[in-house]
Amino acid sequence: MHITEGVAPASVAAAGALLAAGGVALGLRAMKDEQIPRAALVASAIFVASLVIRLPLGPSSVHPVLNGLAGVLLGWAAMPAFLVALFLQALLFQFGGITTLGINTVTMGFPAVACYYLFSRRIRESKKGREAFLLGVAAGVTALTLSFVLWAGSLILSGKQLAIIVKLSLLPHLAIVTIEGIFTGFIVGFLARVYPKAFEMPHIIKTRSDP
Amino acid sequence: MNEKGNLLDIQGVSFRHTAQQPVLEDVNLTIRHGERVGLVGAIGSGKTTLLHMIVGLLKPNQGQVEILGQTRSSERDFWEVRERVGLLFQDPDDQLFCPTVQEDIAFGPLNQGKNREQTERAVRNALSLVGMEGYEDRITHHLSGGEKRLVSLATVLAMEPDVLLLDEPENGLDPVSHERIRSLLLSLPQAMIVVSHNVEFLASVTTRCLRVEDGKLKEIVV
Amino acid sequence: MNEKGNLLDIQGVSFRHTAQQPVLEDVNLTIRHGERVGLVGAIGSGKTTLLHMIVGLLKPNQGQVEILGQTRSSERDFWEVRERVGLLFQDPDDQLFCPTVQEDIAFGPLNQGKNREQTERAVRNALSLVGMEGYEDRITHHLSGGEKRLVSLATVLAMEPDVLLLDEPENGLDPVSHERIRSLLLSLPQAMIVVSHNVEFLASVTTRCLRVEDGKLKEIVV
Amino acid sequence: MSCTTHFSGHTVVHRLDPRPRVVATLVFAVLIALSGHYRVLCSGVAVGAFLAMLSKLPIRPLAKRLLRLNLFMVVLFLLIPTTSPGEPMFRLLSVPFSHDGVHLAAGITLKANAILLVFTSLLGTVELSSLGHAFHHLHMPAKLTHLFMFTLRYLDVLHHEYVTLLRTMKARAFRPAMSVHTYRTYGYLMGMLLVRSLVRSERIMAAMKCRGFRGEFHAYHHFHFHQRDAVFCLTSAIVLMLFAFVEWISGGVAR
Ligand SMILES: Nc1ncnc2c1ncn2[C@@H]1O[C@H](COP(=O)(O)OP(=O)(O)OP(=O)(O)O)[C@@H](O)[C@H]1O
Ligand SMILES: Nc1ncnc2c1ncn2[C@@H]1O[C@H](COP(=O)(O)OP(=O)(O)OP(=O)(O)O)[C@@H](O)[C@H]1O
Ligand SMILES: [Mg+2]
Ligand SMILES: [Mg+2]
Repeated sequence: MHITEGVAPASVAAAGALLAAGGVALGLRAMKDEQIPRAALVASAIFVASLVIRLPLGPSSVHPVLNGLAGVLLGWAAMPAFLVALFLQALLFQFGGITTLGINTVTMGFPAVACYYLFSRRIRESKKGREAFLLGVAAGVTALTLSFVLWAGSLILSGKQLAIIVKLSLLPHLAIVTIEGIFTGFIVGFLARVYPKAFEMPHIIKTRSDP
Repeated sequence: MNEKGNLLDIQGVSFRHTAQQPVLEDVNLTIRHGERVGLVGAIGSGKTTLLHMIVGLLKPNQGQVEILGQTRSSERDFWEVRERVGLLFQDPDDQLFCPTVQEDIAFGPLNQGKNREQTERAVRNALSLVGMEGYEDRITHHLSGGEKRLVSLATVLAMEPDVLLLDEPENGLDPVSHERIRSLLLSLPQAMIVVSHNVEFLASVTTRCLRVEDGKLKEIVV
Repeated sequence: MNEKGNLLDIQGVSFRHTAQQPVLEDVNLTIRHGERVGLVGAIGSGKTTLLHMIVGLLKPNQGQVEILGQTRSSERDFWEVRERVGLLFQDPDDQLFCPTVQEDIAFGPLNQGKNREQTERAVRNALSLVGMEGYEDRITHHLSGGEKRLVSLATVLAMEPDVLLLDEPENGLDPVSHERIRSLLLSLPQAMIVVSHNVEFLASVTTRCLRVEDGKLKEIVV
Repeated sequence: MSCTTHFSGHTVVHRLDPRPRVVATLVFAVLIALSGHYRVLCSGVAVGAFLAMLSKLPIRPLAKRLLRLNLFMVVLFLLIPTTSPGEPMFRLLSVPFSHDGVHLAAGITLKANAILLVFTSLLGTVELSSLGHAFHHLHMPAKLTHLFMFTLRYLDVLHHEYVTLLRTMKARAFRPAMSVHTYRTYGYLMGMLLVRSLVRSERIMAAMKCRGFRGEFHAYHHFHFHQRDAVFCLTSAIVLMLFAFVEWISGGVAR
């Protein structure tokens, strides 16, 4: 779900860049120095997953996006993490692009942050694996749906004629969102059982002992 | 199990990971049913590579691989191989990826198409074989090194393989777990290839020994 | 360097990672200046834990830690310790986190407040100590296992520590790199604690040996 | 196997200081994105093609990238002109292709190709860690630069871990299919990858503390600005200003 290079006119690209800059600035403020390795490692893991994991869907397969998961694990730090990941994707694999980097960061990052507020605490407090699984499904579905809305919005703003792409991709997206939800659910369930510390941001569990 | 013919017959196999120097070069290896073969060799000599090639995780650049009486080359050919040949990985951390011990051991049998009840039985059997009853609900990630190694072996045994490929099964273990693995291997009926840096250990669990050196295999006496 | 008194004095220290069984229980350990101490013990017995406690990455639940002549408890107390005690991590991939070898080695000296020129000198010295001149601009994650291990050691040496804590420095190395590490350690003047599963190796580089068992430390003869 | 390789080489382009390359690429991308005139867009593609030749980009990978991009563009060409209203420019199999639609699709295609070519030849040829240093010297926030460097550093490590884990699953007779078992298995695989990453991130933080890290990053790498870099700066400034000038005298925003 990227906006490809060249598609967005200057106004949309600029708006995206501004919003992204704001979000990334907030994210950088929220991210303590101690959290940089964590944000980077989670970003790398998700980057690798979105590149190489192919979830079978009918005769074809889809790549996971995992921005809901990123949000739940990283909070606001997901914004800079996605900026970095999307830049690398554009550079190494030509997904997205540099003029659309802002829009794509917004499209991926803001839904992630929303998921942080909506689900992170609940997952932390969930007792049973099943509950964590369902919250994970909800996070995956919510994030990807929001991303779809933002993506569709920026595409239509870029040119009314482009709305046809949105229309055509509506149905496939429903399937993709479902699979993303299930996949995220299993990951969150796994983490809740094996390593519940994953959902505690380091600055929540331990601040630097000496101020 | 087809008791006639060879278990494994590798002819003129070469393998290189990248553009570099080949790891294995024109290797021949024949293993008959019921044999227990030890494999030694320096670090990076290609022992792990050889085992991975046997189950089709790596494909040779050249040569022919015949396993369980059939020539294997495509990914699909190896599906049957992987159901009948159990590979224990060098690093148990690579082998255990499910949350609990139970789920991890059940993974193989489920892939083989066993039903719930058969799978449960397989899990119980495998755990009792390695002497780890009662570990069903433990989180794999929290196990100690030795426990991980034994559970990994259980995940392999649960698939009831006809052949075992064991990559340094006793590596990094303290003496107690070491002895446990040794007696377990002696008690197992399967044919096996065992990789190890520990020659005494190999001498006690295998019937013959090979050394990987400069991309070749040589019969040695231990 | 204060040559009087003890380098390290640990009294009645206990540590538990989580609610579970303590890893270390009521441990006492005294190391004098200039000593070279070997540390053995089963997997998961707490060797790494002990080293991490000495540099304050883990805080004991109980007991008193005195290092370099001062009692240490707060994070700030350990800042000085970390500048003077160099810890080599068990996994070099954790230790080398900068893109190039040069930057990685420079990371410590820069944190110590050295200027550009001093840092450059420190980088060159450290590399030549481990015999890896010319590796400055290599990308750390492209190095081989043995090279990573040696560069990790260089990052520690570049800080010119008075004491070295080495967590399995020879693990997973082939005989050649192994020998290189051994002779390097013998040539270093610092006091050190060396963790290893390889008793022969320890016997050749250390002056006395301790075993971690059931949360306790015992003096052993190797 | 590596997923962080750049287009290495020894051409003039590879030897240029990365800092002006970053700036030139950005300004170029913005100008092209803003442009509404075929002459600017076509010159943009030409500049891109020239730089690609100058930096001797390997043909196959480049072709693959171009192909992937332009497959999407083909879809655009078939979709947009046939569905948007307006005067038909021509008919294909009696399907009308609207004037506006064709221009829109053509504009997008040219922009995308021009930017891709310049982006790949100027930035895709920088060793990735030097790119991080360039960002640092261009005063990008320190935390962001370090996030970038750390992400790069561990991409291949994690990719390797992923490949090994996937192998063990295959060795235990796993075959992907459209089933909950498959999704669960991949979920566990990813979960395990994350657990390892999180544990590793704690060890990295510990390693940093051991080397005196107290919440402040110090830069070490430095670039040298050569004469060829000055030439590059001057040339790009002239070319970019020329683009802006042509855009301006062409007036309007009509495509
Ligand atoms: N994925 C890979 N890509 C490139 N080279 C590899 C890869 N895996 C292994 N190699 C190289 O292939 C050679 C053989 O590796 P292999 O793992 O088979 O050795 P080994 O005999 O099992 O060694 P050890 O005793 O250390 O386990 C080594 O030089 C190794 O660096
Ligand atoms: N972060 C952690 N959280 C919980 N338990 C831990 C953690 N780190 C280590 N442990 C546990 O503490 C015990 C001691 O671990 P430690 O790493 O000190 O062992 P070790 O002697 O270094 O073993 P090895 O020889 O395998 O390196 C082990 O049982 C281990 O599982
Ligand atoms: Mg091996
Ligand atoms: Mg240890």
